[in-house]
Amino acid sequence: MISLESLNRALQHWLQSTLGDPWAYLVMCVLVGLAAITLFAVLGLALVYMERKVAALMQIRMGPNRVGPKGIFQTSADTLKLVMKEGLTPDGADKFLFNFAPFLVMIAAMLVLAPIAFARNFQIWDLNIGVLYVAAVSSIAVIGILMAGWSSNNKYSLLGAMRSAAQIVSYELSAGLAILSIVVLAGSLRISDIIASQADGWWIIKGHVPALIAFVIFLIAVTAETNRAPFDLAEAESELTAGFHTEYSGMKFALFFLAEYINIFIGCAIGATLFFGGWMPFHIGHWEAFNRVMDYIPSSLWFLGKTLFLIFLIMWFRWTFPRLRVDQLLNLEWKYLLPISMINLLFITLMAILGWHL
Amino acid sequence: MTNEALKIKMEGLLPGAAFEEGTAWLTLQTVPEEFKAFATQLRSDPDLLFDYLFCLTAVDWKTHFTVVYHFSSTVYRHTLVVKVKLDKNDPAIDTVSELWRTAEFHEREAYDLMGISFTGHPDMRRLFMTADHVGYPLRKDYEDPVNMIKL
Amino acid sequence: MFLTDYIKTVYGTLGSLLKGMRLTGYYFTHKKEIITQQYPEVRPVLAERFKGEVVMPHNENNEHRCTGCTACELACPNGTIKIVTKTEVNAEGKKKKAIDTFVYRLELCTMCNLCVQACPSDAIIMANNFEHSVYDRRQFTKVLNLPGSKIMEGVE
Amino acid sequence: MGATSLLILTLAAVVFSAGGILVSKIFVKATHNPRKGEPYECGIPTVGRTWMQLQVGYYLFALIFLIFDVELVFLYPWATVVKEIGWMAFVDILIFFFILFLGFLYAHKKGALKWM
Amino acid sequence: MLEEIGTNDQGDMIINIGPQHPSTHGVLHLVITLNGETVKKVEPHLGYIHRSIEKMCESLNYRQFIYVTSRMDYLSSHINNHACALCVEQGLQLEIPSRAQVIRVLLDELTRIASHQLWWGALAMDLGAFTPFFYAFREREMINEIMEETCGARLTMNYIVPGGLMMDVHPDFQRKVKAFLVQFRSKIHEYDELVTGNVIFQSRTKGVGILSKEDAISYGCTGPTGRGSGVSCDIRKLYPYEIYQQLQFDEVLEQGGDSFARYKVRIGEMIQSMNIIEQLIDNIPEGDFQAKTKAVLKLPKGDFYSRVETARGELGVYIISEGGTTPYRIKFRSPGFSNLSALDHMSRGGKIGDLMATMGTLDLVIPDIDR
Repeated sequence: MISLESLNRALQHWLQSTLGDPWAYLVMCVLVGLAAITLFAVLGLALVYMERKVAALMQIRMGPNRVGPKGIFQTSADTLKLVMKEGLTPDGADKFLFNFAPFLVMIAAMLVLAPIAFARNFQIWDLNIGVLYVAAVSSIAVIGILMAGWSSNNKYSLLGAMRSAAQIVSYELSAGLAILSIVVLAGSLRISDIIASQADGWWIIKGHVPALIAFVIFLIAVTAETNRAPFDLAEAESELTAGFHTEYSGMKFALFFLAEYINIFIGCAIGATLFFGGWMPFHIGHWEAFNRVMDYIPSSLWFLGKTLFLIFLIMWFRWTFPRLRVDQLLNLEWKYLLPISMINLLFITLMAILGWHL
Repeated sequence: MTNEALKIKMEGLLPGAAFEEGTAWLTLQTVPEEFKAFATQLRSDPDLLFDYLFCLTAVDWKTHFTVVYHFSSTVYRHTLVVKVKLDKNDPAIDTVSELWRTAEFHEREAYDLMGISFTGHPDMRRLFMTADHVGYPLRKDYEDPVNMIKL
Repeated sequence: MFLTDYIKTVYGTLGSLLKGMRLTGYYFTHKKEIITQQYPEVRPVLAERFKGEVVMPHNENNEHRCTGCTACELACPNGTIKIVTKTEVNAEGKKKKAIDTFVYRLELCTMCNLCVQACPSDAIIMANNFEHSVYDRRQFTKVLNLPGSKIMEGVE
Repeated sequence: MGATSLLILTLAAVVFSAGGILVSKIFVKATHNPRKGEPYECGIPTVGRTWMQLQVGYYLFALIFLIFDVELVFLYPWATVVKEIGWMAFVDILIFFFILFLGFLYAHKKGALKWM
Repeated sequence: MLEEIGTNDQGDMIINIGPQHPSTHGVLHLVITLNGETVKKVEPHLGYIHRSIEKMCESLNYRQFIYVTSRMDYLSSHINNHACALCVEQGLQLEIPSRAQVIRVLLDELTRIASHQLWWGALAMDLGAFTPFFYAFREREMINEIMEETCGARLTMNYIVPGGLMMDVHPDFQRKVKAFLVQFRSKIHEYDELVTGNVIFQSRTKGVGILSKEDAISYGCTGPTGRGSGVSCDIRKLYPYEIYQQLQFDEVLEQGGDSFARYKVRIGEMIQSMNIIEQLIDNIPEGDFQAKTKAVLKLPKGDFYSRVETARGELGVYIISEGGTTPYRIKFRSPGFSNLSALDHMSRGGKIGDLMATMGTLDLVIPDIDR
């Protein structure tokens, strides 16, 4: 059976045998880098296309349907357009920070890829504090946004950046607590361990209601952390025209745009890993036969399917709900999500100690 | 209050007022000197309670200006039209913007387009035109060779 | 008390949000509800009254009904119509006023229909054409009577 | 792959971003004029300085966040060993949360959780 | 401690919203003084689309000037035309055939529904929800098609002439209007599910942009804005024109005075408008659609004032005639102008997001304000 895992192993083996140790490693590094770049580009194009199609169908429209069959090359054409645009730097801007911000946002988005398990044994770096690493690195993006907003020398950008900082800083907490509740159940921070612990069922099923609550909170927090509607206050177009990226144009804008979608993907990938078992196929306890059948579906497809489902949920939110106001946003976090997730964590702890989960 | 009753009341309030004949609403003319006190009475008199100023405009009669106020009462539902005759060269009248807040914008509009200055208005600036605009477009003698097209 | 209110709020919130999501979800899954049309492929069906531009119909003998009375020119609020008349000598030697050119400036027209209403001889009508865009605005100044056209017999 | 992957990924991000920007630089002939360089504020020149001291309502949030986030970091090692330690871990966390919750209530009561 | 900083003027930020802004629905320019995110002052700068329609009308005759008024409040253009025609008819003392009256009212109410539908979608968009806009336009499109079929235009109809209508209604009119009513009645629950009942929407609008009854009267706020504050100001009820006296409908009043109250008034008005249409659609009397008028209309010397209820409130047309074929002076008392003047008062102390919600529920149409 061809899987990403066997492909990876074969490639490594072939490199080892032909090039020898240091060179094989170097080539591998280059390949990983190239793969990451390709993943970025493809993900960006695919997710934007998906977003536009989802939005269109919910809005009783057809969506892009002119460039390529069913409009699948629409986003490529858009990217081409953005490449052709002049990337303007305003005269009053802090030029270094202004140009550095998109890089920072991209680097943050790229770094989070490291511990994500795309398929069985297909992971860039399975570090032992994987979940903590993700939580830590993903918050670097705020600095990028803050930088972009501040350096633009534009009042809308400034307000947008301030909002964004307040928002991400707040929702970090409930996202962390939701992650923790699964860590409590799995007993490890390593992503491969967490996935392995779901071999007999995903946590969202095994964890009963508390896991479901944790999942909902996690989803809300991810939506908020990626600045998506209904939490898109940082770029609230009806208030701040475009918020922190008002002054960005051309490729620099494209990078922000791309980073947003990559961040959604990563957030949803983490969500899928924690609550839906990542690449782990749908298993029920010890029904060996059933589990065996499920294993026939490649693990990469499982991972992609779950992640796309979560992304779809987030898109669904965006095209249904109005935007929150900035104080309500923080109210929601501090008065509802945080207390609920704290209490929820207690329940999960109880469950873990008593072994109530399946 | 009916128009007749209003008229009697008005004659008491403003002895020198001239009434217009044949109008659907009671229409009276007064002079700017008496207007402010009269307007205050209209607003506060418990029998009148003209709390709703639904139209305020100015007319350029070439020899003079008239500011036309349409008052109505949301309590008694009677309506009164007050016309104030202003001087051609220096059209000025007391503001009523503290009695009816809506007058704040309407007076600015009249100032902007007709050049009538309302003394005591909190913010007497151009409303539609740019601050450096010369002339008052709604006046009959206004000429603007650039923006006005004669067909 | 506080706790029940709190739980009620959370519950009500989630309920109302799910209701909205159900609606958008319904439309997401029901493709037949799509109402947009693909414009150049699917031509819009316009009502026959649709006011797109003023035209002067000519019959097969290149004849129109315009007497050059300038009623439309007077009725037009924008000066869209300019009628240039000439005097024609007909077969019996009588001098008669007729139109030379009927100039219609589409860029000024607001499709108010007043000219068509004013016309005593129904010489001009509103056409349905709505695709007016051109690259040069001088093309908007149109002459409605065709070259060499004459007034129809019997129209006064 | 280990920690090298971080370096690779950072490089990949830089290459990707810089590549995009450079490619667009090749295709685009940049022109500049003063109006183009103005900050966008709906077409009206900005009034006053942009980089000003402004009243951000959430600096208290930032402080509270800091407190909570530090607590959260303490929770990570705890969470990994809950199952091994058992009831003692639960009691620990109860006490921990109780104190945290008191602080939270205090902050709430002081109005620190209101956006100003 | 926080209050001290709040009153400190050093932290104020002056920011321009508009004229090129997604949520000002046109070229409205607001200069906002902000303290952090809190709005301290809103100062509208108008005139970006000022065409001096009042001046233009002075050189147009009584048949011609009606069409210009379509360009004021373009969302209730038919009602604007109606107001002008009423004023001219008042001066000419014309008796309008009842068929024309009924059709005018029918189209008025259709226009009102169409306008409120657009407002509903745009309000949701101001608050960050995009999808309602498309649902609103689906039903609005049906009205537009009816308008197109009958009047020949979708937005600036110019269907009314002094003395009646320009032409008779399209033969399909009744059938299409009924189809619209069926469709709209079956879809109006979506409005509630998607927006009215939504918790985020409610929290964005409840208690936001409060306008007390006294202030509403003082600011001259009419239409849904005034009625949302509990001011009974429906011209159709108070000073009935045409056949409104004979119709059964309610004046929708809300006492809240906040954005949500204004929202509910408009939703209620759509239903009331549907009721009116239902009463009339099967009872269009036969007869002429136009009264006999002279070719050249001349109003007698004097003042004429007519008031109608547009989708945004009370529209007054004030014609001063010197006895000629053109008005000597004409004044449009536009509802949006008065409603806008209350914006500063309503949005002080709120957030920027509240300002958008307030502005959205005021339903500003900029050409109506600038004229």
